[in-house]
Amino acid sequence: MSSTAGAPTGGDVLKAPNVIEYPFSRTTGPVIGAFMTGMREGIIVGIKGADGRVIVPPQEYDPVTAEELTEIVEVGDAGVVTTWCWVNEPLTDQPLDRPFAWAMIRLDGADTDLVHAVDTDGDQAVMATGMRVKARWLPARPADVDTEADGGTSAGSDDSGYRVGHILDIACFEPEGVPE
Amino acid sequence: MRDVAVVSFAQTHHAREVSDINEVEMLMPLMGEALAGSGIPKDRIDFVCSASSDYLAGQPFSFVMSLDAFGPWPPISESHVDMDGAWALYEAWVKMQMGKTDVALIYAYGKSSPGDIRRVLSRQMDPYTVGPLWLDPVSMAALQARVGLEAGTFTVEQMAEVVARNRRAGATNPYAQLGGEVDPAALLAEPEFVAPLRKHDCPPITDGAAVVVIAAGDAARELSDRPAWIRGIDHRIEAHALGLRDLTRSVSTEQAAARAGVADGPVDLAELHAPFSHQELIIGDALGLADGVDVNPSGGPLCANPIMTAGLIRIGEAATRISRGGGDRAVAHATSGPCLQQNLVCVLEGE
Amino acid sequence: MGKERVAIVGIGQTKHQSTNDGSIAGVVRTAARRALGDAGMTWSDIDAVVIGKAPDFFEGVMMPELYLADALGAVGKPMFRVHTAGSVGGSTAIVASDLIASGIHERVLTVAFEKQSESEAMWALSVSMPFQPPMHAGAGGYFAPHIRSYMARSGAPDHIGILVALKDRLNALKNPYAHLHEEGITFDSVKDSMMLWDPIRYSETCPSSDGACAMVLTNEAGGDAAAAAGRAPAWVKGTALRSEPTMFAGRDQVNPQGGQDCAADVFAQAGITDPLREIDVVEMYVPFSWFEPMWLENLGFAPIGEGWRYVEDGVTQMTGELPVNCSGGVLSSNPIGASGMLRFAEAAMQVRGQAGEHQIDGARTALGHAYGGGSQFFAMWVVGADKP
Amino acid sequence: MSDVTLPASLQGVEPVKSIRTPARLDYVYTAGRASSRFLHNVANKRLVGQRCPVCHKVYVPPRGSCPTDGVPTEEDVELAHTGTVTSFCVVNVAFMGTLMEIPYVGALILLDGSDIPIMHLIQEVPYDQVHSGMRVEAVWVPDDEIGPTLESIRHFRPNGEPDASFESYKDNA
Repeated sequence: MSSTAGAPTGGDVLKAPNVIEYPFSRTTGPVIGAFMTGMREGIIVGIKGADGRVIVPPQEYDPVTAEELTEIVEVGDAGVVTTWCWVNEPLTDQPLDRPFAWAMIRLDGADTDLVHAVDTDGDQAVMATGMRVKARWLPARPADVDTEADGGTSAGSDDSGYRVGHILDIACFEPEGVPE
Repeated sequence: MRDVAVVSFAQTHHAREVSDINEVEMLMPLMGEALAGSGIPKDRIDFVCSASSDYLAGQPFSFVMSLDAFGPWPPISESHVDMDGAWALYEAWVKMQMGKTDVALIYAYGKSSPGDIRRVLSRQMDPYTVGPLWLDPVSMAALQARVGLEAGTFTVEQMAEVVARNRRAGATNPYAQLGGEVDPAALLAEPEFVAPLRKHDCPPITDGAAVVVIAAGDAARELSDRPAWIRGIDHRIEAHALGLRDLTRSVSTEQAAARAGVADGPVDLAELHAPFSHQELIIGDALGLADGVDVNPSGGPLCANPIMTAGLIRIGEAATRISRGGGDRAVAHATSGPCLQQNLVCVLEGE
Repeated sequence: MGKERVAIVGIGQTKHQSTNDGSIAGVVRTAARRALGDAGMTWSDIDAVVIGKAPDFFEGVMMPELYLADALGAVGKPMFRVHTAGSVGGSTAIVASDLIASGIHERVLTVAFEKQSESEAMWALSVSMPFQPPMHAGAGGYFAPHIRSYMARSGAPDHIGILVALKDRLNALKNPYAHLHEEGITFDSVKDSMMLWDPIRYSETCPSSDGACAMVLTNEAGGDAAAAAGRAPAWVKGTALRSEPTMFAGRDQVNPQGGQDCAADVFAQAGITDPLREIDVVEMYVPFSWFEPMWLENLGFAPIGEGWRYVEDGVTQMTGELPVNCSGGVLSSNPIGASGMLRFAEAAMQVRGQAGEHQIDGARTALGHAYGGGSQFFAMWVVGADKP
Repeated sequence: MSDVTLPASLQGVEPVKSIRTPARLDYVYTAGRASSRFLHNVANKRLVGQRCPVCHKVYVPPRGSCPTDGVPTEEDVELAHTGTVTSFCVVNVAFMGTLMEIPYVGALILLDGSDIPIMHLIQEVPYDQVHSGMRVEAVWVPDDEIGPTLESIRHFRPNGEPDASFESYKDNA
């Protein structure tokens, strides 16, 4: 745990830094778990909605009928930008620390949009609705690297630089056609 | 439904940062203004409902001590919502419909200055696939704005007009944080902030609070010379994920407006809790407001946006104008969540 | 009450446990789906959803009703979020009841939850704020002096707290949803458990749980339809809320005025003049064992100073005159935001005759009680098998 | 919970069952005017409460308002550094963030001249000798460590006076 009350600063009215910090550990259930498993495997999955459309990221419950959804399907890791915005000054903890775009991305085979960051080397002019982007994955964790640190199945953005089963296993998206 | 009216309203002079006083110190003068200032004895209050968020204060159970501002002794019937104060008013209105509660006090407060409000509000998102990205509300609004612009739902010129009109109105509101005469063309010459949004398309960061007193039937007539009667009030929510919604519309506002009876008569004025300029255009469409409706005569959230409070202020502002004879029929609107996920619509009328 | 009578026609809860391996939505959904199933309804039958939970910091999701709208079938409907500290589960149920009693809606789903395993209760409950007087001892350290004051005032002997804990934990063995199932528990094992905040022992404190509770409330027509279909409803006979300041000069934290007033109000609405005789079973919010005798007095079941004697005489046992916490209570399951609603729901289960092994035969009238904060927020309802 | 059907690519692989999503938010907390005034006085080794103009009760630490009357409190009242234990608890749990050796005693202490007890530590007496009615005095940290915090009082200890009568603190027992 950590909530730290720092030293007060001067003035008639006392003020002090107050940090609320916790490494939340979240059990996922089967649907979110399948999406996270896919992340670790370098695969993006969605789920079939009640009306047959493929929802990405997968929703546990249908947004119209509220029924349980169960049919996980694989979609592509590239797709089309349906809208975007440009962030000149990224906030702390956002996926990139230089200017980037947020985009809603209609992945190949999906019927709804995933939100993620798009890296264009800081060049806003590259961005356009309708452009194709593809996921930039972190590398898979090599077999000889210890995976037990989090109890094996407890993944997280563990700063290892490898895929662990987390939305940030996709570091960001990038324009399709950028050489590796 | 039982006739219930807004009979008193008080709000802070909204500011970017009110850091020398705590929440109780901010609220207590407002309670006095809303009660004593309007000649309402404290012991007439049958029910108190408040609204705030621990995530703004950075403190669990932050609402607990704020009740001291009212002085709840002897013990009172009281509740709290982690929603905008407009929903606290809704809970009080529901209590009144049951018949025994005649006068209720609603308060809401939000100080955005203690934390980084964009990062704080990013904690509202689905904690698995979006929360870890720290996607913030300005960026989400910008994604929404581009959808509307490219679909032709609205234009940047219209967005600039919205800003200019609200700022002009804000100049006439002594409680507003921003206000003044601005030229829409000059606004469009400003650099983009989170493109396609410019800074002026976004609400200011605000610390503030508000208190509203509502009363039923004869009590309302006794406590106010011209009560602003709540003729309809309803709220609706939409799917959470942005990818599951048509961001160019506000379906939940349309649903709430139909239930609240917005279209049952001509609307003189509207107070819309649309934090971003393009959202005022979306909400205006969803409410079916005709040309000529006076939208946001207070300057709206583009001139002061205390989180958890700005929706309640819309009801208070609309009611005050009715009570002062500034109109006969008003619509007040409140929103919650990313890109207008949840919306409340309230129709107010004079006698 | 209001224009419409209110019936509880569906109740559901999760198995409460230290870690539920579902998502947050999954936990909430499980209770809601069970309540709908119990009511014989589907998602589309519901007009509005009212949800409650304690601080958002527990799960680290601000205003989680937004994220949970889809899971609770609330899309296109009103969704309302309540937070009144530990009493929240109770006050949430009361908002749902008001929505029916006022005639605004016909069928309301209400849910309360906490998924404490996402973080840690000790952290979220005791975030130390700058300039606040140091909290030297956590929640138990806050309440222990009040318990000691009660013992001093009433002359209650030390073993009363042990008796309450033993009773509730044994009752929990009859409740398949209870978090703690301590098969071998004895008076001595409670007595020998670690003294944490003297006079509070480890086995006299509540656990930290993941869990949810849900109810479907309807108007009179809905209650009549349920009865006709052979699913007895519980009828709401009274609801009340009271709050008082957290700290004030001369505040009686052993027997708070807010609790007394709240009980008097809810009993008056239900036409109850002699609660000990007229109430058949009580689900009382008892997070530390000593609160049972304290609340017996506060609620008017026992004369001042005599509550502990009722405990000692077995009055609150399942075989006693006033069974208290047949479900095992908060001492056996504590998903904080849901704990108050569980008290309300268990009371309704008793008058519906659906409490299974922990059913009190012939229970017709029951009290559900919740409190929160430093004993300054109260929520209560009286439910009955008979239409009011 | 319903079972899901997985695409071929995810069949037979170890499922992810939980994720970690660390979150840190930085705030600046303000004590407000009344608390700041109180704490500045503490930094000068003074305990100054405030009296409510309506009910005349003296609050410490003052919060700037009377919680029962909902009015501002403005009259300062200098308080003694002695008081009476109204109730207490012996803590045997190593509570996070404290460096105290267990067991230790947390007590409600009614400072002379005030009408509401504060919570603080009792030391310099065996824990099993602490009792309600015990008269205690503040032990301050060394002058060079005193600051605007109640932790400038290191603890309270018995001051040797005979026990206070129950009558003297019954409103806060």
